[in-house]
Amino acid sequence: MSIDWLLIHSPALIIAIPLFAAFTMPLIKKLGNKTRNGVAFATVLLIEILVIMLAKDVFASGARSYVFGAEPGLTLPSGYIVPIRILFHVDGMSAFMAIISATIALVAVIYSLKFMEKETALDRYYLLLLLMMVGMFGMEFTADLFNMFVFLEVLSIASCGLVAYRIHLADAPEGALKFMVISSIGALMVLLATGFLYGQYDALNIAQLAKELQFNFIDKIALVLLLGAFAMKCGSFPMHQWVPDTYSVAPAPISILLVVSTQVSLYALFRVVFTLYGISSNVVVVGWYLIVLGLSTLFIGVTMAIPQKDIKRLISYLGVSQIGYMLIAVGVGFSLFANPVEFEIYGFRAIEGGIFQLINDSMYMGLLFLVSGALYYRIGTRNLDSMGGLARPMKVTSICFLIGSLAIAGIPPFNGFASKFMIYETVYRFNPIISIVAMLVSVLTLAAMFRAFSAAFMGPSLPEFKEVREVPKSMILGMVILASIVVFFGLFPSLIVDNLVEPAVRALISRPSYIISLLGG
Amino acid sequence: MQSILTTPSGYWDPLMWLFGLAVAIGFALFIRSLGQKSYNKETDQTKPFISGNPEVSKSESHVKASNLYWGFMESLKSYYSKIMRFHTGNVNDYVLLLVFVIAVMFLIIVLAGVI
Amino acid sequence: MIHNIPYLAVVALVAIGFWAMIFRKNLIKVIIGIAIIESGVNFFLVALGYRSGAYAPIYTHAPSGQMVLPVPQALTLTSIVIGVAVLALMLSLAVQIYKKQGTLDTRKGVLKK
Amino acid sequence: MSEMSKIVRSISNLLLPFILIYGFYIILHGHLTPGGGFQGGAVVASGLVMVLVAYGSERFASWVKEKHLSVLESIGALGFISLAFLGLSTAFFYNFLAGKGGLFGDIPPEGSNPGALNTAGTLPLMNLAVGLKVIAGLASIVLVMGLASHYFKQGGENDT
Repeated sequence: MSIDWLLIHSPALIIAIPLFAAFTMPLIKKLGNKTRNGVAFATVLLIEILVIMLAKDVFASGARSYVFGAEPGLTLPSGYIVPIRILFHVDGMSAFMAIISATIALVAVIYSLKFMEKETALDRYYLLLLLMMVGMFGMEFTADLFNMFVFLEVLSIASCGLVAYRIHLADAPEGALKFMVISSIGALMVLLATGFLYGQYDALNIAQLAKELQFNFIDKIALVLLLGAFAMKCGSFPMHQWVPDTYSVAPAPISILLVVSTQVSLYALFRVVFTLYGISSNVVVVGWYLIVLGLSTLFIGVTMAIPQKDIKRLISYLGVSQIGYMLIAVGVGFSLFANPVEFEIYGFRAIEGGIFQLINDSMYMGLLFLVSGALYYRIGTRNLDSMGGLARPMKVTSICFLIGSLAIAGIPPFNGFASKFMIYETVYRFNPIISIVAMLVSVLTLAAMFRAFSAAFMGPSLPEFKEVREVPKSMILGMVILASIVVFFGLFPSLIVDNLVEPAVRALISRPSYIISLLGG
Repeated sequence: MQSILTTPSGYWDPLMWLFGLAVAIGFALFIRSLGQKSYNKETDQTKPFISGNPEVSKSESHVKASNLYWGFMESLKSYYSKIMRFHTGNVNDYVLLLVFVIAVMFLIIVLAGVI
Repeated sequence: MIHNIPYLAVVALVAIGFWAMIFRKNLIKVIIGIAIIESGVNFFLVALGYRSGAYAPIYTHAPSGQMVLPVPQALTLTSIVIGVAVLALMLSLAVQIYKKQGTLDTRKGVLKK
Repeated sequence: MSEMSKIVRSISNLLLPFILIYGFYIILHGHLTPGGGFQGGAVVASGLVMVLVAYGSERFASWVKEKHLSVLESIGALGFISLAFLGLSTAFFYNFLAGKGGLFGDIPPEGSNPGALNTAGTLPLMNLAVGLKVIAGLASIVLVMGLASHYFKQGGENDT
C-alpha cells in the first residue's frame, strides 16, 4: 500500500471509509462506549489525514479524477470517449472544501466524546455523523449533477436525524421537520433542473454539460431552479428562516457540521454558477442577483440577531449574515467575469476574499457554537436572560467566546478581519455603497456579539451558578483547536491565502480546465 | 514575510498591527502612571455612589439580556415590528418564499432574454 | 401536442404539490404535498426517457426494435428510494411534534422570530 | 396497533410465504429483469408489514426485535460496501467477479436471451446485501412507527 496507491484511490476512500465505519457502529455497540468512540475518532482522524494528503497533491499537481467501478479514464473498450461513468473530480476548490469539512468533523467528534455522553443510542449518533461526512465529501467531489442530488439528500437525511437527536426537547422535532421540508424541496428542485439538462444534452456529467451548454430557454429555467434551491439551502434571504430554527435545536457539535453543510451548498451554488454555466450565462445579471441576495442576507441576518434571547439563535442569525459576505464577494467577482481586465485587477481578489471568508466563517462560527454548547452543558439552558457572570467559573470558555466574537465582527488581528478587509477593499472599487453597508453590518455584528458576551459572561456571579465548573477536557480541546486556528489564520493570512485559497479560486474560475481535465482535449 | 497580505491597493500586516497595538498600550500605561496615586483600596472610595441610596446586591444589579440595548430597540421599533412579522416560523411561508424567489428570478433571468 | 400531455401532467402535479405546501396548514398535508411534487418530478424523468413504440430496456426475451432510454428510469428509482426514506423520516417527526405540542397546525410552532 | 380478526390472521399466514418467495425472486433476478435489492426488499418488507398489521405491533415486536433489525441492516450495508472495497485493486466498486467463471461469473449472452442467472459478477451479491438492508430498514421503520402510534415511546430515529 504505497503512497501513490493511496493517493489514486483517496477520492473514493474518503467517501468509503466513513460509510464503512458508520455501519459498523450498531455492530460494535456491544463492545462498549470506549471502543465505539475510539472507532469514530480514528475514522475522522484518518479521513483528515487522507484529505490533507489529497489536497496537497491536488494543489501541487492539478486536479484528480476517479472513475468508479472501472479502469481509470473515460475511454470505453470500443475506444469511444463518453462521460457516462460515475466520476469523482477533485480540483482545488473541492479539496479546499474537503479540508474544511474534515477539520470541522474532527473537532465535532472530539467535542462530542464528552458532550453527548449522557445521551442514549450514541451508536446511531456517530452513524449519522459519519453519514453526514459522506454526504458533504460526496457533494464536494462529485462531477455528476445527479450524484450531487443523491449526496445532497444523504446529507439532509443524516443531518435531520441529528437535529432531532435530542428528541426529548420540546422544539427538536419541529426544527428537524422544518429542515427536512426545506431540504427535500430544494433537492427536488435540483432533480428537476437535472432532468431539464439531461433531456436536452443527454448527459449528467458537469463537464460534459458545461461543454455543450447553449444557455437557451430551458437552460435558463434550470439555472433558476438550481440557484433558487442552493440559495435556500445555504440560508440566504428571504429563505433564511429555517437556519436559526434548525441550528438552535441541534446539539452543538451538529450545529457546527450544519454550518459546514450550508457552506457545501454554497460551494454547489458556486460550482453551478462558475463551472456549469460560467461565461455562457448572463454574468452581470447572475452576479448582481448574488450581490442583492448577499446584501439583504447580511442586513436582515444581523438585525435579527440583535434582539434574540436564545444564544444559539443569536449566533445562527449572525451565521446567516456571514453567508452574505461570501455571496457579495463572489457575486462581484462573477459579474466581472466577462471583463478580463477588471477581473484581473480586483474581481479575482474579490472571489479570493469570499473564499477566504468561507474557511474563516466555518472556524469562528464553529467556535461560537461550541461555546454555546459548553454553556448548555453546564447550565442547561440557551436563554440569555437566565445567564450571567459565567466568565469567573468558565475562564477558557469565555476567552474562546471572546476570540470568536472578535473574529466574527472582523476585529484585527483575528481571521475575520483579514478576509473582510479583502472583501471591503475590492467591493469598494466595484460599488462603494455595498462596501459601506458591509462595514456597517460588521459594526452591528460586534454589537450583537457584545450583547451576548455581556449577558452571559459579564456581570456579578449569580447565586444559582455557584456550582458551575469549567467543562470537561475533550470539550475544551475542541474549542481550543478552533480558537487557535482562528488566531493563526488571523496572524498569518497570506500563508493561507497563497497556499490554500488561491489554488482553490484558480480551480473555481477556470472552467475550460475543468472540462479538459475531465473529458480530455 | 508570510503574514503580509497584499491587496489591490495596499497591504495588511497583522504582526505589525500587533506591534503598534503593544506600543499604543505601553504609551497609555505610561500616561496612566503619570497620574496621582491617591486611590486607596479598602476604603469608601471603592464603593459606588448612587445619590446616597443603599447599594443593590450584586446578583440583582446584573443587567439581563432583554434589558440590554433597550434604547436601540425602542428607536427602531417600527423596523423591528415589520421584520418580526415577516419571521413567522411557519413552514408554509418558507415554501412560499422559495416559490417567490424562483418566480422573481424567472422574470429576471428568463424573461429578460425573451423581451 | 399529444407528446406534451405528460409534461402538462408534471406541471399540474408540481403545482398541486406547491399549493398543498403553501396553503394547507396541517403538517401531514404539507408532507403529502412534498410527496406529490416528488411524484411529479419522477414522472418528468420517466417521460423524458420514453420513446413512442419502444420496448422496455430488458434483454430477457426482448423483441427486436427500439428500446426506451434506461438512464432516467435508474434516476427515478434512486429518487423513489430516497423519497421513501424522507417520507418515513418526516412522518415520524410529525408524530413526535404531535406528541410534544398536541397539534399539527403549522401556525402553532414554538420556533419563531 | 392491536390484533385483527382471526380471518385476517389466517389469510396473512397463508399469503406470507408467497410474498416472501416473490420478493426474493425479485432480489435475485435484479441483474436480469426489472427489480433488484430495493424493490424485492420492499416486497418482502411489505409481507412483514402485513403480518405486523394482522397481529398488532406489540405481538410482532415480541417476535422481531428492533435492535436485531438494526444489526441486520448494518450487516447488509457493510456487505455492500465490503463488496465495493474488494474491487479496490482496480477501482472502488470494480466488478471483480464478472466474466471470471465460478459464482455469478459467466459472460452474459449478447442481445435477446432467456436470461442467464449465473452472470453479472458482484451485482447479484450487492442486490442481496441491499435487499437485506431494505428488508430490515423498512420493517424497523414500520415497527417503530406502529409502536409509537400506541405508546408514543420511540420513533423519529430511522436512517434508511
